[in-house]
Amino acid sequence: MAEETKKEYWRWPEGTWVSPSIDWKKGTIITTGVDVGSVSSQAVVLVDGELYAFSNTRTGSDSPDSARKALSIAVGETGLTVDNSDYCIGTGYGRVNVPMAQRTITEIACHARGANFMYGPEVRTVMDMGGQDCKAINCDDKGKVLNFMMNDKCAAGTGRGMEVFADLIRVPVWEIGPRSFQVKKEPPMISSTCVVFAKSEVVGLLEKGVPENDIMAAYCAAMAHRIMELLNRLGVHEKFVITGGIAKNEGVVKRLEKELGVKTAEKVWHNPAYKAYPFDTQIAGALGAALFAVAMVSKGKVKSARKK
Amino acid sequence: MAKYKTKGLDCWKRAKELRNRYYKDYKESPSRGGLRWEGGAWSFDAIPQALEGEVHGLSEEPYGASIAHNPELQVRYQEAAEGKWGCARDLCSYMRAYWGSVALNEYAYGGPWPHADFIFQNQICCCHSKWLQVADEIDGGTTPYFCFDVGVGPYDKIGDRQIEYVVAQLYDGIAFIERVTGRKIIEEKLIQNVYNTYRSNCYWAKTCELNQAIPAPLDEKTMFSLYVLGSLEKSNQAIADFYEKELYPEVKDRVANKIAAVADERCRVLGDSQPPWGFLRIYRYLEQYGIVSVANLYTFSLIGWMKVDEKGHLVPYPTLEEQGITIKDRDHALRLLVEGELKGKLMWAPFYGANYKNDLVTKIAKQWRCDAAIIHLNRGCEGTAQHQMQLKIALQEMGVPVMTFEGNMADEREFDEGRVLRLIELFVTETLGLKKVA
Amino acid sequence: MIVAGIDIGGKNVHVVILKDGALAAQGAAATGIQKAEAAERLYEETLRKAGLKRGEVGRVVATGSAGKRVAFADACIADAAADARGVHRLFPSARTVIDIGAEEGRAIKISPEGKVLDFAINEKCAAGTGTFVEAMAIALEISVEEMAAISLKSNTSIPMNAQCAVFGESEVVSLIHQNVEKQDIAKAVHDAIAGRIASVARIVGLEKDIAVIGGMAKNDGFIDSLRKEMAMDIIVPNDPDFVGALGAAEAAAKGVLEEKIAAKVVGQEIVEGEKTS
Amino acid sequence: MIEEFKQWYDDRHSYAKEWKKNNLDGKVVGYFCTYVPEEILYAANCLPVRIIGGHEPPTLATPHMFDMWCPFSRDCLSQGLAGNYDYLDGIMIAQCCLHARQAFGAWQLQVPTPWSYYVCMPNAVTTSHAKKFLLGELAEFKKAVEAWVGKKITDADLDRGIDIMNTNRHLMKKVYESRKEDNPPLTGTEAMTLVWASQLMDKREHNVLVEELLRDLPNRELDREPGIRLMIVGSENDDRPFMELVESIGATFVIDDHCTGSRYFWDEIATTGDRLQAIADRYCDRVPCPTKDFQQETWERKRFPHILTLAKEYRVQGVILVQQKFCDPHECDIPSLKRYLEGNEIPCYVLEFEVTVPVGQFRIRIEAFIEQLRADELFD
Repeated sequence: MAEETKKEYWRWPEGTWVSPSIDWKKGTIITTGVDVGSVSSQAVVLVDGELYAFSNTRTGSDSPDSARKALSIAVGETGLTVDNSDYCIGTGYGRVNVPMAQRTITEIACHARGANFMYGPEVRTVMDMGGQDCKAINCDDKGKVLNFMMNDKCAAGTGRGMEVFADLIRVPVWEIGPRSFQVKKEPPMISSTCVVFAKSEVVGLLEKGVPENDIMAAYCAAMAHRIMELLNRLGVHEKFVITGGIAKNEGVVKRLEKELGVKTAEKVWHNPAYKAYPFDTQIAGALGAALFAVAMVSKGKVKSARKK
Repeated sequence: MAKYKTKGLDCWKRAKELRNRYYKDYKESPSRGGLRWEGGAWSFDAIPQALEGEVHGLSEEPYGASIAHNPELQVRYQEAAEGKWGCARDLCSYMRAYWGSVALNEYAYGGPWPHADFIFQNQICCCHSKWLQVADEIDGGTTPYFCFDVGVGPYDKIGDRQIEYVVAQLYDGIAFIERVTGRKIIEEKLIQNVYNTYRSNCYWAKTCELNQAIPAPLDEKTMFSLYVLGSLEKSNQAIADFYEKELYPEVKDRVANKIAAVADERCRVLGDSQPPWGFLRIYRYLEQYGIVSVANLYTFSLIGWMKVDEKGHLVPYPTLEEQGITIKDRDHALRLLVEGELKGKLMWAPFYGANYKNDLVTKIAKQWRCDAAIIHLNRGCEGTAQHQMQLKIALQEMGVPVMTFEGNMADEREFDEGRVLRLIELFVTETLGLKKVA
Repeated sequence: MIVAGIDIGGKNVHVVILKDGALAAQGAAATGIQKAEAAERLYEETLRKAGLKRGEVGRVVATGSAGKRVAFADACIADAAADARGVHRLFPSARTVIDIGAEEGRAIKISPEGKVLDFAINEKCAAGTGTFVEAMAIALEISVEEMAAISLKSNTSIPMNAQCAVFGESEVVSLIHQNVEKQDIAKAVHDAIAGRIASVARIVGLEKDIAVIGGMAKNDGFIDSLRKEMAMDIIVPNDPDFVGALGAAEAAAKGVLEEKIAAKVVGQEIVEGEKTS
Repeated sequence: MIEEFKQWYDDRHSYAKEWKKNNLDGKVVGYFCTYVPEEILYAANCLPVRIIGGHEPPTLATPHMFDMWCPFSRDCLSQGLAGNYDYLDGIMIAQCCLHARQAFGAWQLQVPTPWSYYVCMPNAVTTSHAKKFLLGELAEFKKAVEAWVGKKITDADLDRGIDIMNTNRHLMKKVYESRKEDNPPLTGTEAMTLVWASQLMDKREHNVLVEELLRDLPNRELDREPGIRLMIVGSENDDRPFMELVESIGATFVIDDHCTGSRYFWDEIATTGDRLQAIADRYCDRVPCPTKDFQQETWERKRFPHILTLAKEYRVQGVILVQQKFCDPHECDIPSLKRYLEGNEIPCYVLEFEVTVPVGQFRIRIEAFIEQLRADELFD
């Protein structure tokens, strides 16, 4: 049976950025991190450990292509190519399928390292809200993973779940957060944990004529609750930060903070020099990968793969 | 015009009062110089309750169930057990609720978690020995712990060897209790407690037997609130008196005067395992169709002692008076206590094989004249859920229509009320062909 | 005598109109959000197809998870009851009905008279439903139809634990990354669902003849997996997704008048079904 | 060499059928739990075969055990219902967890098997009373077996049975001993394959082969760096794909605590005094399954210090705690065990198991855990 709409409300804005102040040709060590997630892919290029360029795009069914796409978007017109990169690390769901990578590291280690760089060494708990996996990570002042936990079996409360939801109520995914607060009073959360059943529950609510905003609130609340359960198992310590797509959804984040009684750190670069740079929580993984690469090359642990 | 006359139970108030006093006493015991112990519905309270001076116990399963009756507490406690302590979500839901209560340092009846002076527990299913082992660990791991084993075989295989094994452990248990409390177990008290235990368990069984009558004097929903006293403290004088002198005579009188639990009884169903406590309204829904739930191995024999007589019928286990036995001394008391529990608590039999569950429950279906069975596949208690699917097959083979629904006695996150009501409606209207009572 | 049956579920609505016991017209549509309206619209449209007017219809019986929302229906019966009647009309020899719709999989044991004797529902999350397969098709970036077709070409079997729709998705994606043939993945998905639904069917017992209905029955890749899983032959009607509506129409034809009155009294939804002796 | 053990594990059914052909007066007994006293079965010339799953979704079991029963026990029943164990002359269980007992109960009713027996293994194993009680149980069991096979079990028979089992335990401990080395001569998967095979085949044959293996071990080494030294702990586990996955990404299992691993053979039987009592004592004193791991007078568990000792002796860097879904006994212990080990500076990671392993989901968890254990490489 044909769906009534083909418009893709889940489609979140993709992004790319190149540093105005760095000339990569002058750099000595150029490293790349490519994060191929189940839903989104990112590439980050560092020049001597400084943020040079990044991109954030949607993953297709073919990981190698997604990786290439992410990197080419990131470097854009700069003339920089894979051949100029000393070392490239692949991470994320499709890490084994990143053609240009010399090695892989899991997104858990990378997100912890990336968050440490983005938010600063005080970060102790990182919550990475991925497409299908939620990862709660405790780390030290270097961004070293101390322990971590992942959601099991059921994908309720993942980015994918939020996309399915956005499509269902026909509201662009980035509008859900703000609109979820435009309610008279906080409604009870969606009870169903299964993405598919949550779907039928939502349909039921829409049918009953429950205002869309209330339903968004109910869904965000449910998602926040699921994440809270995971975090409680691990134990949350400040500074607490959220990386990944859902971090951009205030509707979930604010409710999560309320449930935990813990605030998430402000989304600003720890490095004051970066103040003007865009702050994209989704690049943490790729950034962490690129940072590990810098360390390895500079400490001579690996030899440069640079071709030109 | 209703088919039968109905009437609330006169002894209802008394039952409620006894129950509330139990939880209150446990909380206040220390303020009166009394002791406190933790155990289970099956852990032979006759023994610790024989300590000199004031002493009160907390029975883990009923405590878990009372948490289940309160949705807010239930979810908060479950999540505390899973979050703060980190246990799996699929464990016994009473146990998780109990652990959560400890982890949050919260007593469901008000105030902080009341620490016990000692633990006196028994092991029959996988969880019993672990329950308080972990609860105490969450609580700091300072409470003296004793757990004895009653998993010695089904009622029809109980001989001296089995009784001896349990009695020997109980002697150790008495020594343990006396050592950790510095108080003595008083022989007279112990003997009295054993008489009471027999009275509570046997008279509850006799009361259940009365439910074979048409119309049924009691529905399961009511029975739940009545057997609970025995699961709290069957050795208690007042509780034994309640069963023998108040409940039993009143139900007898209801049978004599054809006072029904459900005015339009026209279909008698058999239940199995604990119900989802937060959703007892299911029974109200059934009443609209003139359906009354009259029997359940769990409801009968969680405390009720029964036996299979020479004709192969289920009958109440005889009281000591009926057996013409006078307890001579401590040893005699312990042996009689163990014998009664091992031979009379038929609910333990299914732990030793599906054939036991099928045999006992099909007997119940016949003797209590059940037209259908509604089986709650209870994800919250593997003990009572043992062999439920085998039972379904056995009942269907004897021509009893059966429906099953998955749920959880004490974790509403695992119970989908709308869906279950849809299934029940389908079963009642299609399979049983019943219509709502006009 | 003209009667109508309306089957309205989570995703789709089906209408069947019988004239003197024979099929006059049938129609299907997506329910979208406003289910009741969708049902109304489709009902009107199907009547037009049959060249009939509303007034001419003697009785309307609704069924399906949203059946009770069809205000203009004279009665509403449980979906399994409708399945039983529909299948009994088409195949009097059927004793087991397996219905797999978008959001539920169920099995029903029926008597020679088409009465519901026993039933079992897929209690797990979305695994074992049509929605699960759709999710997998999206992950494979092909249509459900293509998926059905190519799965038939595969003869390798990959065990897959059909758990959560979204995790099924990630399993599929990781299979893609391992460069497993799409046709083999498609078969793996169908096998997984077939395994789930067969285990549900075994609860009521696989008594012959076995009829499979519901949207998933149109997927011959799945049907093939199911045949192999149960190692038994199964019957699939031409319009497997219309059987529920057909059963409702059958029920309407049997006449629900006195229940109608009875129900009006208690102001409850009407319940149809002959008394058991 | 190891290949042969794997063969036996893979072809367990044809092996048993073959065994019957060659032992016409012998009987094959399927058993559900490692508390079953195999000594007595060997004494009666029976072949004890542990009933294990097939690692396929247990769709045949659903009508007999609904979803809340542990996947392993449902898988076991499924195997029986599928007729894969049609060669069994008898089935038996020793009282253990309710999941195995549920599978056993359903098997008794649904899978026609000529003979079945329930050994009422006591739970309060740390008490002297339990040993006395079990002695009585074993005496009854011995009688029942004698009546069944129609042959008296003599003391000489018992000695033989005890010797077969003890020899195997002794040899297996030697094999495990070798894994203490910096470069273990065999992987965890290989070591456990040995144990799996021992539960499925005639131990006399197994013993001969293990002796051969022991001669080879000194000049055997892995074709790779051992990497991180891991311990794996949990209930039943014969999940080869999972073990191989972990050992393919920079780690080696050097020791385990599973009833399909060390817990099965760790404790030997004293060969002095009354034979049945010696057997009873062994099963009461063995490393307990969590269902029986409680004591009278303290809530502390006996198994925890044992696991810690193993972890230290085998210089373990991390522990993977396998939580079989719905396995109450282990689920009750795991949060405590995790705290206990981490309190002793041993990092742990808990994984929830089902019959089939979702490789994609598990791989990332394990990789991340291993990275965590070797974080220094990434940082300093």
